[in-house]
Amino acid sequence: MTTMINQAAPAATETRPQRGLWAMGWRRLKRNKVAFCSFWVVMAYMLLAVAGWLNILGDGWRAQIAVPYAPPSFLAKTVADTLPPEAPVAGGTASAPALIMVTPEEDPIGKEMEIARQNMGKYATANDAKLESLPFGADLRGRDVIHKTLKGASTSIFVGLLGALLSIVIGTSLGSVAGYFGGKVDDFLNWFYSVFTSVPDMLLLLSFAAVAGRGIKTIIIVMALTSWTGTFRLVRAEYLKLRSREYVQAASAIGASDARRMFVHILPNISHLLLVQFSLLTVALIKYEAILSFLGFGVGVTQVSLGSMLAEAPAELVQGFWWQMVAVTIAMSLLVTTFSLLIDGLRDALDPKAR
Amino acid sequence: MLSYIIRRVLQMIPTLFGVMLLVFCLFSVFGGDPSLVLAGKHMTPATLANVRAQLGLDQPLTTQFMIFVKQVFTLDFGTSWGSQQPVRDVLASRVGPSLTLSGALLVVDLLLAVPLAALVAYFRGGLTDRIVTICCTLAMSISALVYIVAGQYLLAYKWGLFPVGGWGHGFWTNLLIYVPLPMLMGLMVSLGPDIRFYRSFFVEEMNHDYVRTARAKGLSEQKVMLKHVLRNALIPVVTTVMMSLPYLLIGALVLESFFQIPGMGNEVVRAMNNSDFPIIKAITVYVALATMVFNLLADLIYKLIDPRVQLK
Amino acid sequence: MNMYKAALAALLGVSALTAHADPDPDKVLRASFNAPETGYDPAKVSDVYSHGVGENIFEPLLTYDYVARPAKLIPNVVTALPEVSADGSTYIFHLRHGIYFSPDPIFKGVKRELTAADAAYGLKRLADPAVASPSNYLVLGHFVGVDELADAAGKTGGKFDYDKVVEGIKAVDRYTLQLKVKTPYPGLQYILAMPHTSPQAREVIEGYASNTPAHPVGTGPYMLQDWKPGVKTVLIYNPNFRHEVFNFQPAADDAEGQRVAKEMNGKTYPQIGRIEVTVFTEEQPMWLQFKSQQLDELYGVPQPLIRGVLTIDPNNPRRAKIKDEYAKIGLKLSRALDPEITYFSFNGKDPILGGLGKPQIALRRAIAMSFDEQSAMRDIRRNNAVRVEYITPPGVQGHNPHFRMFFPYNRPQAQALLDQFGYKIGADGYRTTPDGKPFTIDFLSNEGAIGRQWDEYWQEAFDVLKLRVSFRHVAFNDLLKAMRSCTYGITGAAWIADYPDGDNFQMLMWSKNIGAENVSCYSSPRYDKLYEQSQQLHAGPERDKLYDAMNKVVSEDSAWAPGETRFRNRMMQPWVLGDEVHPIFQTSWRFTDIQKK
Amino acid sequence: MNQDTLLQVRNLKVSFRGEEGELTEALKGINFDIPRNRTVALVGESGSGKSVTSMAIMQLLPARNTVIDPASQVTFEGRDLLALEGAELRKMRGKDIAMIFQEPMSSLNPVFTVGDQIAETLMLHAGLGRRDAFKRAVALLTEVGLPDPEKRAKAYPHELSGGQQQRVMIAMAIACEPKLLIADEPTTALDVTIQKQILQLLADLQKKHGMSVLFITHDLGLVGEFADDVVVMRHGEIREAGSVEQIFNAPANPYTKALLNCRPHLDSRPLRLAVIDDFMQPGGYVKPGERVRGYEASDEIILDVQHLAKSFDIRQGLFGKRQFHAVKDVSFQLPRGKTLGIVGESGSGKTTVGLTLVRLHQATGGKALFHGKDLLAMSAREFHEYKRRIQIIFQNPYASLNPRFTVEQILTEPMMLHGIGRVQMERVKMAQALLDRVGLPARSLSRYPHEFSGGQRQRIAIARCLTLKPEVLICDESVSALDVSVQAQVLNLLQELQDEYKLSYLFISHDLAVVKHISDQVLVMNKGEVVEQGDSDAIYRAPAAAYTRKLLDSIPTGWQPQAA
Repeated sequence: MTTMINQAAPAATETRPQRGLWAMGWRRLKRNKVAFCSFWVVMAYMLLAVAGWLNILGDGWRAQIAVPYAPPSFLAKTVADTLPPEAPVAGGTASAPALIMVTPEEDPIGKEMEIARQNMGKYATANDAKLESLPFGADLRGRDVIHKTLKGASTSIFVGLLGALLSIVIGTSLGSVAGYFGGKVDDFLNWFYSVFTSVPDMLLLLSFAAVAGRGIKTIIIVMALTSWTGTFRLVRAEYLKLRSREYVQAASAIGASDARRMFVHILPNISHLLLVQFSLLTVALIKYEAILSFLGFGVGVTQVSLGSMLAEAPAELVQGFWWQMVAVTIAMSLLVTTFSLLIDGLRDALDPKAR
Repeated sequence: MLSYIIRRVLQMIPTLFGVMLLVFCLFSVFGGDPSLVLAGKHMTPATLANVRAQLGLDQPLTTQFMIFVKQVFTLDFGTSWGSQQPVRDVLASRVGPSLTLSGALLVVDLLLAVPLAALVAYFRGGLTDRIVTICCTLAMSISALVYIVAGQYLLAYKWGLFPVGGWGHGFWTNLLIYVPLPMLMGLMVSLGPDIRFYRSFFVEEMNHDYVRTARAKGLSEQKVMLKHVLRNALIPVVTTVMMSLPYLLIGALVLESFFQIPGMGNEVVRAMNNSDFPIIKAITVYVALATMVFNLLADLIYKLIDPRVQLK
Repeated sequence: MNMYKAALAALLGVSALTAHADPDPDKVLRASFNAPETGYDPAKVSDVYSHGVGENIFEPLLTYDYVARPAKLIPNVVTALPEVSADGSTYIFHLRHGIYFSPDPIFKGVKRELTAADAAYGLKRLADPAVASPSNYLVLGHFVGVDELADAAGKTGGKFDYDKVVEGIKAVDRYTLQLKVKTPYPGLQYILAMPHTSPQAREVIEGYASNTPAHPVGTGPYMLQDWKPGVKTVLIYNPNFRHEVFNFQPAADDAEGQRVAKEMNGKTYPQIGRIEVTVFTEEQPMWLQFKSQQLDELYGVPQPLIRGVLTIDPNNPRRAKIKDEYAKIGLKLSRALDPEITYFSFNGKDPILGGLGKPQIALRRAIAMSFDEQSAMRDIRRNNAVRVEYITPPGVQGHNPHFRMFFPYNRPQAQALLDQFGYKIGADGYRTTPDGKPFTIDFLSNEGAIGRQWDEYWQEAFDVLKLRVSFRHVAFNDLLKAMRSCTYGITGAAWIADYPDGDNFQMLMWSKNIGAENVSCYSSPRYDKLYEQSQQLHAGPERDKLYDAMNKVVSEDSAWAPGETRFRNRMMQPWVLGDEVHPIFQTSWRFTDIQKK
Repeated sequence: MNQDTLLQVRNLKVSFRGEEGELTEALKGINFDIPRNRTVALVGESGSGKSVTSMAIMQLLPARNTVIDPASQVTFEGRDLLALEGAELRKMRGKDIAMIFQEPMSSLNPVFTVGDQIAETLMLHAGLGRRDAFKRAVALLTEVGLPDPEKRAKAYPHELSGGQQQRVMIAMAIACEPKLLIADEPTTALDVTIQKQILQLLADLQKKHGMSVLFITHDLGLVGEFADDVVVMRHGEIREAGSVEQIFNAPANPYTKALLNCRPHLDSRPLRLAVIDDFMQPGGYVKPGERVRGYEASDEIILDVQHLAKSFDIRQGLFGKRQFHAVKDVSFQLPRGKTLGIVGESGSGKTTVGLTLVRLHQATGGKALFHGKDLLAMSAREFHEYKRRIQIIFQNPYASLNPRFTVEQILTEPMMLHGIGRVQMERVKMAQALLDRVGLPARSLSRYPHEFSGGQRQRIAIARCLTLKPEVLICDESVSALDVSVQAQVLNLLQELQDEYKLSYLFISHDLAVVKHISDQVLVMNKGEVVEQGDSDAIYRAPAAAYTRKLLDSIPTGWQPQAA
């Protein structure tokens, strides 16, 4: 059916000058309402992520401003179950033997301790009262769930984007070399690929993570090392197809080197696929991060991610503290849903066949 | 045909070798020393040395690798470093539950996803299509953890619709009593992406010229869909499913640990946490082998259901 | 089960079996574990869960009274507590007659009686290098002639000669066992109550040589029926088990003990026919299953649930009750302190944190004083613990409840103390060493969610002190490696009693144990001298005095930062009778009954 | 409505809604009739709306983006087809009106046997059982001249050749004795010899079954032999309609005239081919003089190919490899300023020859002496310099330009790579001059390839080669994908360039008329071998080889008086 429309098209192309694929894709995307709305939501998240990295937003997430597990303000307060007051021990404390401890005389640094005691005034701090409730509740340490979610989303996006980028770089460089040169190089890289795909992702992920330890860097590297295969297959197939395309042969005929053909001629022609792949990976890695965190390979102490928050959820839910899980779920599913819908839109918008 | 199979089988050898090298590097070279854990809390250097000797960790790496190679070829991976049970027995007892759960999940998922995907593709571009697509996207955006944690809490505990978890003895007991809830949770996770994925197969097929021919013959839309499109769209579906079969072997990690299912996934997590390398090595090699075999089978079945395919 | 019964009935005659009422096979106790067990060869396992099951299958020579508090040793398969020679080096045990191993195909249908040779074999096996027992420390270095056997076996091509008679562990006759120690061994009676040292039938071990963990055969009330490692264990009662009747004599003021006595006295031992143990690695399913009555007993209330299930007096964690909503439906709680300590250890060999110099002590002291242990205990442990104030914890012989080992939490003083010793705040906002060099504290931490929570509290302390810290998250085995090789700055550590004697704890700081149990790499001549004196003494006031002095030394040197001793909270359904947490036993299944209305 | 009129199209107006909701008129209200038992040819170039017309009749246009004007009427035996829905529509499709398409391979369902697919129609419309329907299908396959029909009925589409597939399509179409058969470019994808057979079959079946045929094609040449009436379309309008005799003998519309003259004929070789503009201008077209072609003894040979061979490895058996000889022993000489035509059907190896000469394939044997130096034996570094001097233009103007490059990048890249022009400004200037030379405006430089039509793109491709000032230009099916009128323009351009720069062409094509027009010498290839070689006039006048004769016979001759 498309062929026919193509035949009708030339008249239109003459009247309205068109520009490159990207400009055209952008126009198409604008027309797709769902995708366009998603685009702005995703952009808002990206802004949030950048604000998070720059510590503009969610910086105070570590402040313990409320009592542990302070409930959301909109919940009715429940009466706490308390023990009856302790019955006084017969005879009172007087009869208990005196406590034994190191005396200042015994203490090798007893003198300095005493001086320090006198000087401690300058370090005295006022103890702020902790809040009983917060707009969306608090976590174990009395930290604001909203702040934590904002900061966590920022970290997760950061991890997702960097992981996806690294994965794309690995997959594209190996895939382009394999697809373009073929032969022995292809055989070797294909072997490499099939080795990685023969081992289940989860196992690979867990073992890399077990070997590499913990932290954001590890997560990013581990996820990239396990997720490059999809990009490799895609890029390899595209290079295999495109290297015999006439415009690439023409480039060869005019004397373009292999590198030039690979990166100047072919690469831009799969850039839209890479963008979609990159987005897909970002979404997948954001979700992967949650699982990894759950299995104990999360971000470090001074950092928070959606995954590390979700990892706390099972223990909280059994106690009836649902707010952190709900906050993370909303933040994450909104991001992932809009991101996925945006990808759908991008795929359609950048599809050269649909021109 | 036979020569094709032989060649493919021979091609598996380098891949298998690569897998072995990867696994070996990950665990034996970089993976830390499990003997520290196994030697107990009163470990002295002498005890440690003795444990290492018992595990064969005092051998040079090349010797250890040769032992590994021998293990792979005899498919005898010795005993688990954790429970000291023969790896073969451990895995054999774990495969059943995993397959019961993942198999049921796969079957139900297919039975739901394929017709739904066809239906959505039939209405492609319309409101139904859009709503279902967005619902699927929304469903797949929620982390599996949330489904499991919340599903177990609400469906099993609060409303008592299912047992909270566990595993029984008979196949049917398990399938009818213990499998449904984890399977439901699995479906929540897998159905969304699968419908979207299969839908793309259908939509792709519907753009082909033969569909126009079928319409020009006077076939009704339903018939075009059910006969001409379905048959073609099922080809990639079948291939995809075939390729995913080996993964049934390792089961569903999180599902199994939340629902106390004594499956492979549970064992993988345990083995990982306890550096039980013989188990991990065995699972990896078995799954890699299964992946390769099922890839070959997928190609053979592909040949069977798609007359265009020629095996070269 | 029925198969065994039929086979045995045919061989032994029905009357022998019906001499006492068998436990009801329909009485099934569904119990839970919080972590996977590893196997049922007592010589090969070192985790509490495996030994928890082992307690029900194997019988060590001695055991503890179920209801006596503190734990009290009583004879088990021996007629009485041992006769000790005048010089304290020789112990004689007389085995009870008529104690039989559970039926096993290895015995070819013959009832196999327990002998002194089995007891000797079980002990010697711990020393066999081929077994690579993590419990070998119990035997090695103590018994006359055993180390020589082990050394001979350790040589290439060597084999442990069980048949060679050694004075240290010797079956004098069929029912008499002699143990001879090289030096006084105050803990000996306790180790003989550990399931690790249980008698073993040699033919069983040799018959199942390739897979002993799956084939435990003991004289205890239960035997293994089904085992799915890490998932499920099923025990059924041992038909060969001797006839005994519960007769608990708890102290008059022990309400819980009185309840147990009331519920169980007069019943035969054991009552439950079948025990099914499920391992839960996730807390939610375990709690939900218990709440929906799919479990009869909860091994321990998981940490995150404590606040939701129990009401604990924030001022006195020893006071706790089940929340009303659960008390209403009859759920029961039994609670006891675990014989353990957790603590944060400074590496004694660390160039900045270690050593006995005053600036180093001050730095450690300041860090320890800045750690808000109370908040951490409240938030992470949910107040379900008491602060460690003595190296030997409560419930273990030698503990002194009136000792305070740690200086009080006082951040301002800690900061002033650092100023005092010249740890000045540098240009980057962090303190430098007294000689002006910047430094970073290497905080070694286990990967996983719990480790992470502690790190958060520690980070806060270091932030206040203006010390630069770097958390190093490593796998458990690497954690152990760093601790054994003294390559870390600070790390969390824990020690749970192998036997309830203070020596098991005080040895943690002995410099000869660096590279093994002394993970603090703490080396103090004063401490060593005191400890070596204490080793010569049995429990008593004299040794207690030495222990107090040792604790003072550690306190003065600030070798540790505070930790805690946790409570174990076992919960039961209303129909579970006789169930009480014992300070040493991991499980009480064999002492319980089920009575459903 | 006339009794003899089977189908009447009145005021058919079809628009397509674009992505942005804008409407593009594809048919601007056309009227024509299809009489009973007659063949009507609908002729037009791409974008003329001929296929849209056939799809509109069958209601196969996608409902999503098609707008059919409510005033439009397509009356078939008194019923308005556009008003039909559901079961009635389906009954009409396949039973009353059947259709065959351009691409037989993709139009058949790959996973059903051809017998089943034919039987399906019969079961649907003729109410036959499966067994009877299959039997009838075999009979139909016999009727369309498929050898061994019993066996072929059980074959899958991919197991048949293109011609056989199209026969199956025809069998499927005539299965229910339709009153009207719509054939939409049924032979365009086929080789010329097969095309001839299929056309003959259609003509025979039309007579035998007494049905009407709506024959849609871009090639006016085919129409002459085959149609009774001709409708000429352009840009969604009918330019002229009439009997075949009238159209060929006395075309009234300048566009029709142009179409008739744009295509090279075997019997004449004008200095310059006619293009549409010639007819659209007042004053009309004046036929230029004839050009004489042929090698001369004085010619300077710049490319001497000797025993060129190329084979590919094909995997076979366990580890075995089989050699597929795509080109076996081809030798020829190309003088400066002359054209050598290589002609053959698909699979003849003609394209491989071209690609091997520019080393896009590695030759397996032979020599190619360019100014006495063997191109095939050079190192890659040595060859780089020669790349400039021997250039290639590909068949598909859509695929041969990098879609992500602007025309400026496309044209300056080769200069940059070969160090022509010192700065970019200088290169852009040269590019502008070349664009002007190939007849494109200078503002094209900043545009992307997809903004140009096929003919314009081929001009850009030619300009790209010219940037390097090559001596030899290999034209690999370079005009085959173009519409007739555009083809003429490009051929004229190539001719002008040859005259101007003394270029030598290696002109590879399946189209014998085009080859004859442009070549001095012709080389006929079949299955990798040279069948015949010689001056073009001589070969066409008196072909020596049987294969050449067969090829020549298959060329549509246009309307002949005796055929009417």
